[in-house]
Amino acid sequence: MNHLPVLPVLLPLLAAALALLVPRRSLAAQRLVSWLSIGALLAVAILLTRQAGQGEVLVYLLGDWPARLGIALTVDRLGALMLLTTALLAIPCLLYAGAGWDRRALHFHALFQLQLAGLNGAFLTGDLFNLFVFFEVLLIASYGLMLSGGRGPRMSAGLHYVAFNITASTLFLVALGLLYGLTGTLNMAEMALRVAEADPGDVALIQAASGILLVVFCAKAALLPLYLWLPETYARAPAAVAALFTVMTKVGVYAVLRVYALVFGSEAGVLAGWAWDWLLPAGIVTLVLASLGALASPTLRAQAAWLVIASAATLFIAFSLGTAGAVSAGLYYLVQSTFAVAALFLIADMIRRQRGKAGDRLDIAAPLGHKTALGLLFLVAAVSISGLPPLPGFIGKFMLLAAVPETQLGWVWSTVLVTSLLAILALARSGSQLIWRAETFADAAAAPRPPRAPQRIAVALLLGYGVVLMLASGPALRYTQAAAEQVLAPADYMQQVRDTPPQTRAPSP
Amino acid sequence: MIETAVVVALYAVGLAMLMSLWRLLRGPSVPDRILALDTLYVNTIALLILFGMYLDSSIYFEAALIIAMLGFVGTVMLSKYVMRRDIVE
Amino acid sequence: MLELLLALPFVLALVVAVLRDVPRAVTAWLAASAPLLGLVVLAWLTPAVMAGEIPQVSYDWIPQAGLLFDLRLDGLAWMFAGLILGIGVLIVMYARYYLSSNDCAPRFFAYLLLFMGAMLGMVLAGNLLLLVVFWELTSISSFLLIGYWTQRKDAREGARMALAITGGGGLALLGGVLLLGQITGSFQLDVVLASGDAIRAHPLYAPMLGLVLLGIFSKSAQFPLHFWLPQAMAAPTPVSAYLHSATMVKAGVFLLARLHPALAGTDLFFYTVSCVGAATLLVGAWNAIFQHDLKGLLAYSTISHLGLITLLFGLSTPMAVVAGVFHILNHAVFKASLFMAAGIIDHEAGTRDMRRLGGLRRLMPFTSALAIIASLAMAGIPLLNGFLSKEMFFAEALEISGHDAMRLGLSLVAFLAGVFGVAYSLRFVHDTFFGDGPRAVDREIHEPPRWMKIPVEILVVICLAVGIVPAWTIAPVLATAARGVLGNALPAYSLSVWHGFNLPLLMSIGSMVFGVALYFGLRRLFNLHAIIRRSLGHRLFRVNVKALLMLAWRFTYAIANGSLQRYLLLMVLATLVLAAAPFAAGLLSGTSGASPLQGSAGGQPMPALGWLLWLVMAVAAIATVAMHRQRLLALIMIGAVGLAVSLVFVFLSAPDLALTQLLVEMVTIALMLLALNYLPKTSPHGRSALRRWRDIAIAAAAGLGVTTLVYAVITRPTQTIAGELLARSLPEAWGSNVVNVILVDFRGFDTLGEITVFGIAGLVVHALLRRTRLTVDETIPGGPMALPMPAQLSHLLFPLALAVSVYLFLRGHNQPGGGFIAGLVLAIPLLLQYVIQGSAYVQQRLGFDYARCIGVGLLAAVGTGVASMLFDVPFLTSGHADPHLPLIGEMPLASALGFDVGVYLVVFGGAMLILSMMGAVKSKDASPAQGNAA
Amino acid sequence: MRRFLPSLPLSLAVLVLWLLLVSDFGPGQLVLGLVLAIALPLFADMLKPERAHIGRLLVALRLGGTVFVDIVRSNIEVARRILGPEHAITPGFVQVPLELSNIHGITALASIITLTPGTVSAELSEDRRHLLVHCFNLGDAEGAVATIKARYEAPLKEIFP
Amino acid sequence: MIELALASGIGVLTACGVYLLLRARSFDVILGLTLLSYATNLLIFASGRPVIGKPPVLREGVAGTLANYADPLPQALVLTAIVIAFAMTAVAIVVAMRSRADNRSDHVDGHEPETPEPER
Amino acid sequence: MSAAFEILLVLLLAVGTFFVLVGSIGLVKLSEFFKRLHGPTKATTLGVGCILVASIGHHAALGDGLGLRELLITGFLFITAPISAHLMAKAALSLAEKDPRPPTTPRDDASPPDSR
Ligand code: NA
Ligand code: NA
Repeated sequence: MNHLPVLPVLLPLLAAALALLVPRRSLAAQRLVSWLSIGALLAVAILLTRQAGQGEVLVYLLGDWPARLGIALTVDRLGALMLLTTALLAIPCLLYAGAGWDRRALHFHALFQLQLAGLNGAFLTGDLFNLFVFFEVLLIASYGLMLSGGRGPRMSAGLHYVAFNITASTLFLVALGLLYGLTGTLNMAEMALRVAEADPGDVALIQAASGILLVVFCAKAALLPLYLWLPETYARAPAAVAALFTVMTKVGVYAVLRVYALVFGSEAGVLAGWAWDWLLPAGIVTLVLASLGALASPTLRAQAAWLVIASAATLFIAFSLGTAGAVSAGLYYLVQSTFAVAALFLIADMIRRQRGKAGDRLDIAAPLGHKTALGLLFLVAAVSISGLPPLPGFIGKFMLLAAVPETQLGWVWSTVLVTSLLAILALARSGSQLIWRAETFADAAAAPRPPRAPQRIAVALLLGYGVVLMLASGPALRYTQAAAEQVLAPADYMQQVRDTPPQTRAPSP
Repeated sequence: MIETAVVVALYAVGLAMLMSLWRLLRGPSVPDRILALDTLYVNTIALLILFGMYLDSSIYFEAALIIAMLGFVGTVMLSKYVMRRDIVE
Repeated sequence: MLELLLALPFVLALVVAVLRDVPRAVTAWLAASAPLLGLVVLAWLTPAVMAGEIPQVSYDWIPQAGLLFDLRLDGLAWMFAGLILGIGVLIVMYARYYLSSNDCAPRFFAYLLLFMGAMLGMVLAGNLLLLVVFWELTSISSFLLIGYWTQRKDAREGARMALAITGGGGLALLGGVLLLGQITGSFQLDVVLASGDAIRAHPLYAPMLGLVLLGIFSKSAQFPLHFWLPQAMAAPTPVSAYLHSATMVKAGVFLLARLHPALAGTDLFFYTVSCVGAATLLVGAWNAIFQHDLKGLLAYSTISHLGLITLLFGLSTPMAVVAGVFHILNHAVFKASLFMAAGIIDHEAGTRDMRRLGGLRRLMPFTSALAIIASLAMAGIPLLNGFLSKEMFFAEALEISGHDAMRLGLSLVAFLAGVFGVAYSLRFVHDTFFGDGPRAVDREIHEPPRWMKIPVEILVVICLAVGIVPAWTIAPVLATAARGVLGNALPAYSLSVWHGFNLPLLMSIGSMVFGVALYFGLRRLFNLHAIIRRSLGHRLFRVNVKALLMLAWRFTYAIANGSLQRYLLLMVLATLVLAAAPFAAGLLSGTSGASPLQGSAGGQPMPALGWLLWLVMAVAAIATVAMHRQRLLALIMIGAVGLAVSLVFVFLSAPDLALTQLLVEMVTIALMLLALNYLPKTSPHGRSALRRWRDIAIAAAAGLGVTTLVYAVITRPTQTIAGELLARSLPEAWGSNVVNVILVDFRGFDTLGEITVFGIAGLVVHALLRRTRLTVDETIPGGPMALPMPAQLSHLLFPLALAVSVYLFLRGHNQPGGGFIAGLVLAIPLLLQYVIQGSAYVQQRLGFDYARCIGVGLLAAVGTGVASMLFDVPFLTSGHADPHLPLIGEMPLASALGFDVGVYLVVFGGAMLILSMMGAVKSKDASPAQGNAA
Repeated sequence: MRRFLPSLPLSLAVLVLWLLLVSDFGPGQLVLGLVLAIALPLFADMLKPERAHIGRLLVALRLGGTVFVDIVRSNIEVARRILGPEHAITPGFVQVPLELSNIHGITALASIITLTPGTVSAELSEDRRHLLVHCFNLGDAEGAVATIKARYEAPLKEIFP
Repeated sequence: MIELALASGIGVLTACGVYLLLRARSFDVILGLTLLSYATNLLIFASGRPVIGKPPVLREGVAGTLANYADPLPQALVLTAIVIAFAMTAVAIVVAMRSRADNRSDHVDGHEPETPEPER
Repeated sequence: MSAAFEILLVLLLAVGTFFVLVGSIGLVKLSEFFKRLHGPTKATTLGVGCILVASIGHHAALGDGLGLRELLITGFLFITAPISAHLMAKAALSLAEKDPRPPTTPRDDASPPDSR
């Protein structure tokens, strides 16, 4: 049988276990384990994307139980896309961390792999409670990644991050308890069916429960008014980790799309699509506030963090428009913005290390080593993030604008266009402050060491993904379009999940 | 008869727990409260046993056993904290 | 061929950028080869274009979005390509000598070529989206060019401003183009240009036009967005010459010409474009007079001329369009030469300030002559190219039909603009080349290097040639270009210098006379040099950007003020709102009865003992809150709450939960006590009572809300799948403790995740506390406390507890227990050893590597699951065997036991890693003798 | 022997515990119990407790009986005093000088003192030569000390020589 | 009545937890989170409908249906939730310790409210 | 179940419950920590022991087999109760404002004062 769907969780889990077993001092062995795992992950993700690309929903029944009894993993186009994005992102992050951070942060490799296991699990699972579990896996691993080797202000930022997310997880459980109490199941496809057939007297309750769930996802995805924790956290995280974190808000966005298109989606009767009415205005306001935040940021890393929020908000706008075109544009944008902002985090770190005490603060003029290379990298990243052509940020944005239904044209367009301008202003400001305003070091001896080769390669790789996405945007958008159509018409997905028979067991007694 | 006795005993133990709760709230000293919590734990053992008798089931035996075996750990730690602040020196 | 034409600048930009260490001459030649080769290609294509063909190539890019990589070369594109490349060659040549040795030439030429390529792409684009792509690329590359002297503040600011205005305009253009695409169903230029009538009739025409024009006006520096252009003068002069003559600012009017057939022909278009053009024309011209910087004067003059071109396209008559196209050409030629001349002067004199210049005709006669001719062309003096298009403009202004007021107004504007144009041209000539001076110049002024002059010479020759013999020089070019806009329906026009005495000529003469009078009149009335005019727009922009930054800052940090309390409050409030919303909506719509808050099921009687338990739980919880400022007390209270909760589990049929809750409670208390040593013993009072009451209200609302929801849910009949779990647990998963079967079999994957979380928690704690020293809140004097008697008893207890742990582990599948519970039952007695014996004592004797224990456990759990994959069944599928062992007999074994071993090890390892690390923390003031443990 | 069976009573206790827990005296559980009875004390022995030397088991049984009777008897006494008026209670501390020298004996004594109502052993002096005992109702301090020494310490001296 | 008692018990725990959650000191917040986790555990547990004396441990001769046993699924979920909550508490408390030690304040924001944040 | 056996069980329950209650009453009623310490730590232990014995008898009578394992609970209580009582007493001593301890006997003059 096809075991591919479970491998994206198992491989990093095994790698993490091995990383704990090899001698702690042997960094080489840990790195080897990490790289082997990531290589395998990438291969698996590519295979899964190709299989899911055929249009079939791969259903993997863990424990060989029918989906309603056990936990089913599902891979559709959307899930495969997320897996592939994560695997691709992990490579440069690991590369960058391998330039030295993994030496300072205890258990880095194990935590890194566990984070990947959590992310992949969240993208794979077709069970709502299992989604919670993998949320926790990825969150707790992220605490470790963020805080291991850190001190001082990072700790208080970490405290915010931890406390906020634990609260959100608590709410998740509340929502799950209520939903189980009302529908009697945890499998999303099964729940979708039961929500559709819900007693009219239960509808308000189901909606309240799913409203709480929405708060949870929006908290993870950093949507208004729950985004406030993010800038500080991401700005204070180690660079490689912050870069990896760019996909974490996307998990929240993914979860919203998955759950509110499947369980409360087009098949959900009275409740069909109710969440989008809330999300569109929230997304719009968040986008504006995040863009203002990017403009106001005192440091480049904070700016990158705000841009993470902006990107998530853009996705919410795209998804809440609810058309296949908009969702497709959103998915394309999701992938590209993940890479681009991740690159910006890494660049910010490289700049920080080239500026001595001034760090990445925008208000202080300081010399900058290796200005040309850093400037070039920054330029490419900035162009991509601010949605200027020809990089994929532009393609995503214009696809989104093109997909906006005429009734919502005014608000969405003006927001997206104006915030793009704000992003341009913000990045032009930070770039000109950090890179243009800089002098060269007066004496060569005091100049900091150049960024190490793996670091530069990591950034180039992330930006290179963008270039590939630009050149191959035709096929990429065909894929996202198909993914969007698949997500928005969940009947087929529900059918597949519910009808997949176990290997050996009877489907029902 | 025994059923009635068990129920009465359950209520009596419940009453004992309430009294322990009162001491827990009143204090006045920290050791008093620790003692009250410890007593609550021991009362719980009685409650579990009685409840098992009430249900004709030994399903709660393990819980009682665990409390008997490890319930005092909390008391030990709290007392140690009162004495030393650092409970693992 | 078109691909090649477009690729050349990009490829050579890359080449130039990569080959950084070659001599400057090589770099320049490489750079020049792009436009030179481009011109060759263009010349190759010229016969076809002249013949009316439109060479075209097309590749797919994002076909589903209508974005094709489509290039087409019609007359208009041909003309612009020629301008871009032709002037490009001259600029490169000029820049080779202009740049100082400090300037990084490869960077400069790479940017320049990038910009050239973007411009070429824009004029060649046969797809509107592609056009937008290149349009924004010109914004980016011009940003880089303007900011080329990065060390200068004005350069950085100018670059940012240009990017903000033109990039923002580009976004508007994108919007407009998307609307245009929605209107016509295609982004192909051919289609769009052919559906002008449909476009003009469409309800979205007005917003579309507005967005497109916003893009155009921003790029071509139309009033009131014109102010970025003078600021962009901070760029090196070759850049200014290029941007302001043939390229950047012409992009706007190019697009105006390009889309003219599709957009023009409505009153809206007519009024908007011509009024904006007219205003720009006047504002630019008037301001030009008062500039002191040569380049500033030229910049405002550029604005003015672009206003003129815009105005011409606004008038929309075929003749006006021809005039507009013609003026684009003429302006490019004379303005490029003027900028280069200004650059030469700057280069030689070290200043461009007309207040310090003067009398240069004596020091650099040849350059002066060139500059004077070019500025006369700018002023529209006969026999120079500027005159011809200006005449056409006057003629058109006088012939507007159907709009009498407009005609009068525009004629007046045209005349005034002519006057101002003469005046500022005169100022340029007079203040620079005549009169006294130069003053306070720190160097010897002489003619520039030969190669710096050649580009200017070529351009001036063109000015003269076009001005004197237009029919032989420019006529075919103009015809080809105009056909690109108007199609084959070209109006009849004459390019002769002499049309007889007519009103336009009179106006020309008048403007010359009045212009001269104005300049000298102004000079007499005022000291022109003392007037310092700052650009209002520029100031407004700066003020606005500052205000925006301030606003952004205020807004951002007023909301994200770094207060966790606020973040959590917002989350609680958001939850309350979203959870209450459906009921509120029901109330508002009067259908609240649809979701009653009490279901049809439930209603089981509650024994008094249950209420008693309720009381214990509630009172202890409230006491936790009431005493929370004394942390130890709160901790004791929370211990009571935990005990009550586990009793609830006992009463409501959940033995496994009760056990787990009890054990976790103990470990939690241990954890908190360990932490409390490093935290203050008490919490200070909150800041205000008001806030406390607010929080109490919110907390009460949350509690009430939860109560309501839970009650409503659990009084409804359930339709759970759990019945099937109960039925299939024993026959298919060989376990009678269904909860445990769910944990290790049905939902084993959850448990795998759960122990992963637990293990990670251990790792995180390990990472955070290893080798840390923390300040303790209070140190009790005296060494570590010896507890010999409890130690003895705990030694006795230890193996017994281990046996209980094994027992709970083995029976978990059928009775309450299991890996998790057993793991904690193993960990807690060990913790007790730590408490009673001290960390160092236990660590020395029982020093496990708990982190590895986690690794082994994970490996065991995953391995068990993987084993099933070897039998070609999914991960975690359970197996079962009943081996008959000698002496022991039947030994039922479920594979889930292997999984549970993993759970057991991870839980034990995780718990111990956490607790031992917390115990091993050393206080900062601990003596080194104590600090060698662990 | 000592290497594999650090403490016979402890191993016995584990075995008994196991058999009681599983409530199954079949051969399978017996074998498992024996394995545990050897393995677990071995493992626990890694903590290197101070080793006990049990002298006379018979005395231990007799002491057990005494303690059981004392527990019941004095519980009734304490119950009477708790339910009676509080002013009738005169609590107090006494220092019990110890003749027992090994820690097992002391521990057993302290435990017995604590388990029998009316007395709690509160503290062992650092030199292990005095046990501080709190008496619920201390009439005659000398007498109380003498009783403790006679009833419990004496047999314990035999059990843990 | 059991339902009401359970629901209101959960409500009390929630209210207490929320109040502590909104305090300014890390330890108080962690206490609040602990109370909230009790509340959520009970809530999930309640979603299986409370019944007395029917633990989901199969007995011979008693048919495995919901009439004879409590819903086991929420119990399993709660077990997972308890464990995860404990893990999270452990991390939170250690972060609180470190934050207090590094920043010399146990305020959740890493500095005492009156004093401005120390410069990095 | 024979009536006599049932009466025995009821009696055991009554005694057990009585001692449990006595322990808690002592906890509530008495005025000083060291007095309160005696009730719960011992009377309750005995009470629980009685209830346990009753439980064993009850389950045995119902034919679950002689569930002697309840004895283990008592066994563990006997090991652990002294530890907790000892430590609570020690904790209270450490908090006492004036040292309530009588001096050690003269022959112990040489012994050092308590660690505190
Ligand atoms: Na410690
Ligand atoms: Na005693």
